[in-house]
Amino acid sequence: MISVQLILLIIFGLAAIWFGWRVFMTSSMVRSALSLLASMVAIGILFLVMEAEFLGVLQIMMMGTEMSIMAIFMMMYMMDPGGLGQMDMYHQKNISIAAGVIVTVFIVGAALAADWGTIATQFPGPHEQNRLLGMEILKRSMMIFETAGVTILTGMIASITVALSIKNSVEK
Amino acid sequence: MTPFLSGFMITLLFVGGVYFVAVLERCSMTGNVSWSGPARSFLLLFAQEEIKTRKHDKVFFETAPILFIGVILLTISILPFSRGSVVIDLGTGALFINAALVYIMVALLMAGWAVNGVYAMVGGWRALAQLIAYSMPVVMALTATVMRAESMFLTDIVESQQSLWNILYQPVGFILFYISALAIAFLPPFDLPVAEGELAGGVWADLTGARKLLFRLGRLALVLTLSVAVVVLYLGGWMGPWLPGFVWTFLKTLLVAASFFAVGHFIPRIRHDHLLEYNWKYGVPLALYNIFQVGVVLLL
Amino acid sequence: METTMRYGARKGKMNFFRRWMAKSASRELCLFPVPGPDILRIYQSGPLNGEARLTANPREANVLLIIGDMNPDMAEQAAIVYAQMPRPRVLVLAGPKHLDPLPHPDVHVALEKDFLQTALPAVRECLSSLAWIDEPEPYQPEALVNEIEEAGKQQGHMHHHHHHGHGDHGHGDHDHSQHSGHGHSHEGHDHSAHSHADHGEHEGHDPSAHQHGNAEEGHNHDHGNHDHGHLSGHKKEGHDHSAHTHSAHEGHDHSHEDHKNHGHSHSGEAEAGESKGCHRASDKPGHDHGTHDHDHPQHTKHQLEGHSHSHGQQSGEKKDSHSGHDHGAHHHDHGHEQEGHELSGHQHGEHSHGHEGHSHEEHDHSQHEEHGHEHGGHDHGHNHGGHDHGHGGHDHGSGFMSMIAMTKDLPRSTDGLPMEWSDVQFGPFHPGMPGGLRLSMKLDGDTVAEAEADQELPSRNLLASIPEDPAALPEYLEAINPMAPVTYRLLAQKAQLNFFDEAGNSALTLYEAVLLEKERITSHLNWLAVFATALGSGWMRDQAIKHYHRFQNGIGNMEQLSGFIRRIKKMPYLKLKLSAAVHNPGGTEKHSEEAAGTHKDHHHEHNADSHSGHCHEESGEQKPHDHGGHEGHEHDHGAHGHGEEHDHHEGHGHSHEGHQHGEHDHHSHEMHQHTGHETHDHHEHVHHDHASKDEKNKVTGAVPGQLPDDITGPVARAAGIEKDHRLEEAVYQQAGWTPVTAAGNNAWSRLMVRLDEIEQSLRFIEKAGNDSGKESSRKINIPSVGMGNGIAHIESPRGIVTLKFHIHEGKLAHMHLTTPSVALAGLVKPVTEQQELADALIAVNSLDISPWEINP
Amino acid sequence: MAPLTQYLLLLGMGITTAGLVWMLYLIKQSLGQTLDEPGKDIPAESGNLAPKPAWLRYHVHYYGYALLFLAFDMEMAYMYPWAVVYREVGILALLDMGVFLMILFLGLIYTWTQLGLKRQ
Repeated sequence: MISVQLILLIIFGLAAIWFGWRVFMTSSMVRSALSLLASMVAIGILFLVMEAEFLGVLQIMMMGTEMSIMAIFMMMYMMDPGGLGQMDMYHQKNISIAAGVIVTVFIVGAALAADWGTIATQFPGPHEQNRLLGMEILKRSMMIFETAGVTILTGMIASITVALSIKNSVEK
Repeated sequence: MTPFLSGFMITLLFVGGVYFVAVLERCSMTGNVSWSGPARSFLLLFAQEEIKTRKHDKVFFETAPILFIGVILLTISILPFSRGSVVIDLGTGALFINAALVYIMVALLMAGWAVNGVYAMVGGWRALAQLIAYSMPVVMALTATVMRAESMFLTDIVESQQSLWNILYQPVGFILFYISALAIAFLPPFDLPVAEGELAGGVWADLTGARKLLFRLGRLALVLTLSVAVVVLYLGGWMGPWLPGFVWTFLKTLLVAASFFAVGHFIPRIRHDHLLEYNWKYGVPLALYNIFQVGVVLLL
Repeated sequence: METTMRYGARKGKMNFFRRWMAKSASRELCLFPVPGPDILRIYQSGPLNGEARLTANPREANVLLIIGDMNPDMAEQAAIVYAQMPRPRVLVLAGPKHLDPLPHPDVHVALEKDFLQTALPAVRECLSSLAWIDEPEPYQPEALVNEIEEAGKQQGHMHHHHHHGHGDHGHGDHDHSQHSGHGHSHEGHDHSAHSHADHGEHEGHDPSAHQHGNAEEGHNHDHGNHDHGHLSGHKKEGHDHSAHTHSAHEGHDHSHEDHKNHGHSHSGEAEAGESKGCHRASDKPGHDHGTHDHDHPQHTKHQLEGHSHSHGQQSGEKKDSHSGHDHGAHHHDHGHEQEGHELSGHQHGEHSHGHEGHSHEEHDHSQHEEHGHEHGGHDHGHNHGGHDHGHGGHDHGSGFMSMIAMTKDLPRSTDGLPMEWSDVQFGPFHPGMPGGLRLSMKLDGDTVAEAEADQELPSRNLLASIPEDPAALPEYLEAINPMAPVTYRLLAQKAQLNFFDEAGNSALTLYEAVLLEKERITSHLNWLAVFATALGSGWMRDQAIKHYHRFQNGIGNMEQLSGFIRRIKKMPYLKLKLSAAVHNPGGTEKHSEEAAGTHKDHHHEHNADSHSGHCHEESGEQKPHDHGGHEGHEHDHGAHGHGEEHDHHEGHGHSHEGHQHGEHDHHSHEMHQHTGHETHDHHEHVHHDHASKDEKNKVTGAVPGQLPDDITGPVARAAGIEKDHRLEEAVYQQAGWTPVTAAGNNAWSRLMVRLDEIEQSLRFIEKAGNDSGKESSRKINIPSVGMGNGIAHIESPRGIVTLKFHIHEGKLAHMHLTTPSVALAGLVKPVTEQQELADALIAVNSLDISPWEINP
Repeated sequence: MAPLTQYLLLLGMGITTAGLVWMLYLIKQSLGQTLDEPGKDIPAESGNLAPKPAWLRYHVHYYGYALLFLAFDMEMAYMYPWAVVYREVGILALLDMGVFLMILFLGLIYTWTQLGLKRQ
């Protein structure tokens, strides 16, 4: 089974990278956002392949809405969202290429250099994973979980304030 | 039942169910029952030309119908039709339903964008608005069923209703899920993305031939899927006296599907702003109340 | 039936599989009726039961059904529909044998009752045997091809334009290709001249613009610089430029003349600049101004699409003068150029930053506010937008595209975001609109920024040829309006009586009144079917159609219809959908007005109540509702209507007093509005954060402010204004008839009024049934010689129709028809403004504008 | 069924669907090509030739909701595992989630008071 997993990992890993690349290679904003979605789904599938079912499904579910919402903002704020003008999406090309190469080298280096330990052969099934995850949230990571709540609240208030401020200033 | 037999049964029920839903839909549209009508409609679209609009987004234009029908088929494959008769019993089934159904919206959005016409585009973005409206109540309603079953296996959720169906155990959750299911399937009164009197067909207005066929077929399958989901989550799934499990599922499903079509007949199309507003102002608090109520009852 | 389906069949050989498929599919007929389902219903005696169904758009249809003759414009649009239908498709003409530019029909039937019963078998035959043929021909009529070429050019342009963005093309040729006829090379400096002129004028004439003064000044300056840069590309215009600037400085009159020498675009600019000062002073500038306004939202798109844009405009409104057109293009070029500059990395960085920041803000603001009710200093804000834009481009000359810079030109939505507006057509063949009505909208996302009903009569070709013989007038008018033929015939007869009859008695007979009421019922039911389609209620639509056919066939059942009406009134969510308060970000003022309405109501109500205890059934029903309800609006109108109604009543008895009274009421009303206004504003300021209910609200289909005087019919009555010509007819007076009114001035109250009118008409007919008898033999002696005018009014289902004609030597010399729909079409803009698309469509629908009487 | 087999099945179903759709397209293609005609490829707009592409900066009026939704979306990540162990943990779980949901609910109420719960 390991070999099947490996093949799938490679396929969907490459798919994730390819879609990630497509994000920048299209001049249509919506297509760009949905390419990112496709890339994220591929990553979600990678989770599934590695048998982290909850994470995989969650990733696929959340990205579906979030990338669509990103699409609306990209469309609202970018010129020519349809890309009919064949406008270039990239700016500062040289710097970007340099940054990309450096980061890639660094990540690949880190991946190769790190000690990943032995490959786990025994791990709980999906249901047990969900249960353990729940236990983790409610026991050991409770503070983190509650902190996340407050963080989300802060984010919510901040985003609403920013979003509505333009409007309110117009109305006043 | 052997896996082969149950697979056969499921396929049969599915195909038959879709056809039956097609008859129901037609009946709700024209007012009279016609058993050959859906087949003729199918052939009409089959014989039709394929028109691609100018400057359409090729990738979306080709993938949207496939995505649409694909996610629906994946969803139905994880729903149990009877004890042991489930193609794939996923450990996170309850979450998976939600995840897959999100992509219905994505497919609509893609189709709306792909055509490059204003009617379709308005429809596509309306689909996203609709999802933003109904998504929270759906998730929270699903969570409450999971709480009772202590598992995300859909079979476990059905089993948990042995003593009392969820429709009685958590009626608020049922109502929220039922209404949201209508919105997910963009059936009237939630047919905003494809509104006839407003957008002349909206998202799928400019699709012809095979693509339209796939969307139409997909929507029928979607109605069936959601009906099964309602049955599994709230109506005790295959449970019932005397008859075999899958017959119960089938009967309950058809009843729910028929009610889906009936609702739209008596309510005018909901307004886009009302949909969002009501869901967030009343739907979300109600869903939270539902969780709280189930939580308290479970601990008693 | 001899047909080949050359333009409707698919290419290929008929084999067994295809034959079977075609045969099965041919039993599934999807009709797309042109002009619309409402017209089709007139010729049907029952609903389409299973044998065929109507589709919402041509893509789903396989049969195009053309009902009756239509004018060339409509025929061209029908041709578009035909072209957009997927094959196999069948063209059915009911009535005309041939209609250019549509191809020869596959099936032709006479336009008569139930023509579908003869047409459908033939259509089935066509579809089953000729779905595939060996040699189908592409349908490419010249008219269509030309129009598409135009569109294609736009597209080409768009592309072109964007390449420009990259800076790989020169600028001039771009323009070239488009305005082949015009002096093409002046763009840049034209603009500058324009701006200068503007500027001067502003300081001189326009006090309202003063607040922007300082921003403009810096502006202008920079702009000049910019032009210079531009001119380096267009060498030969060098001095023109200077000349322009000069002339502009001297005064606009001068510049105007100067410009004229140069060609279209110049004059266009000058006029646009000038028109600011004197809006409606003379004909010509006024016109230009109009076009200018139009430019405004489109302006946004210049950046993106520039050319296509101005083109679109031209094709959209063919009446526009060239100047408007050029102007649009101008702005575009201007902005565009800067884009080129930016990208090519030219360093124009000298321009200060400060500009774009603050002046911009103010600017947008003004623009935003004006946009709602243009006229103001529209062009003004506009031009500046353009300038600002150019600026931004310069500031960011380092090759990075600035969002701020690029969005400066875009029209601001009510929430202050710069967006692009799309031009969308809803009609003439829209499923949720009366067939033939053209509604064009500018959409800001899914919200209507601007809407307009096109004043184009579907049966214009009929109207072009007024019959000479006055005796033919009834038949002629009957044919003009298929939606209310009886009413129009009666109208003509009344006018004839008014003119020819010695006794001078042109009052309606009871028989005629019954006919009129019958038509009112069917007309309202037909409207209800369209309205229900827009509402998205299948049940309501089907029932309305069912009852429509019953009444049309004379077998209408009052009990059943009343039951249906009762169920509509009780339909869940319907009232909320049609009359609930919606957030309307644009209408700060409107809101205060409405709130003021609430204030004023109370007074009104008092007046009304104290004057007479008489209470209408309708208003009586509405009132408690309103009190409980949360919208001030309905409330307000309820009371208002009440007041007026009573005035009217009294006016009948002793007209003088009643009249005075009415005026008085009006006065107090105005005063209260004032005070209410102020107090309310105050209130709002204080409770800004909690004002969820006191929010700026607008009701679906509500007409802000006072309803114009020329509005009659159910729309006026729904606003509580008791305008009804039947009040002056003896037959109705004898029957003790009083008009139905409601208290809302919104879509819901219009629906209620029409439903109640249906019931009222039913009662009237029932009551008259015993003694109406046969048609009284009123013979009209039409003399062969004579001179004079005939006039008649009649209350049609949509309002008061007036016919005036002039007869000279026994011949019809002149005819003038005043119809309610013309006035109603004027309401389209106010009722749709800033509404969500669906609400806007329902609002327009609730007005029941008949395209058949829109521009007689 | 092993989880991985399930995923493979799902994947297989997805691929099969795509394959079937492709076959449908092929069969449809065998029924004849689309005849190229002027106007046919322009999106239908009530009998008008839509003058230009619709891909503009489309103003989405519900962005306020969209932002709120993003925040609430996060919460789902916690809700499901919590729901699975809810009964097992008991009152502590109720309190924990209660606090968490109250925090989120505060955000909703805040947005409400800021008039964010309406079309912008």
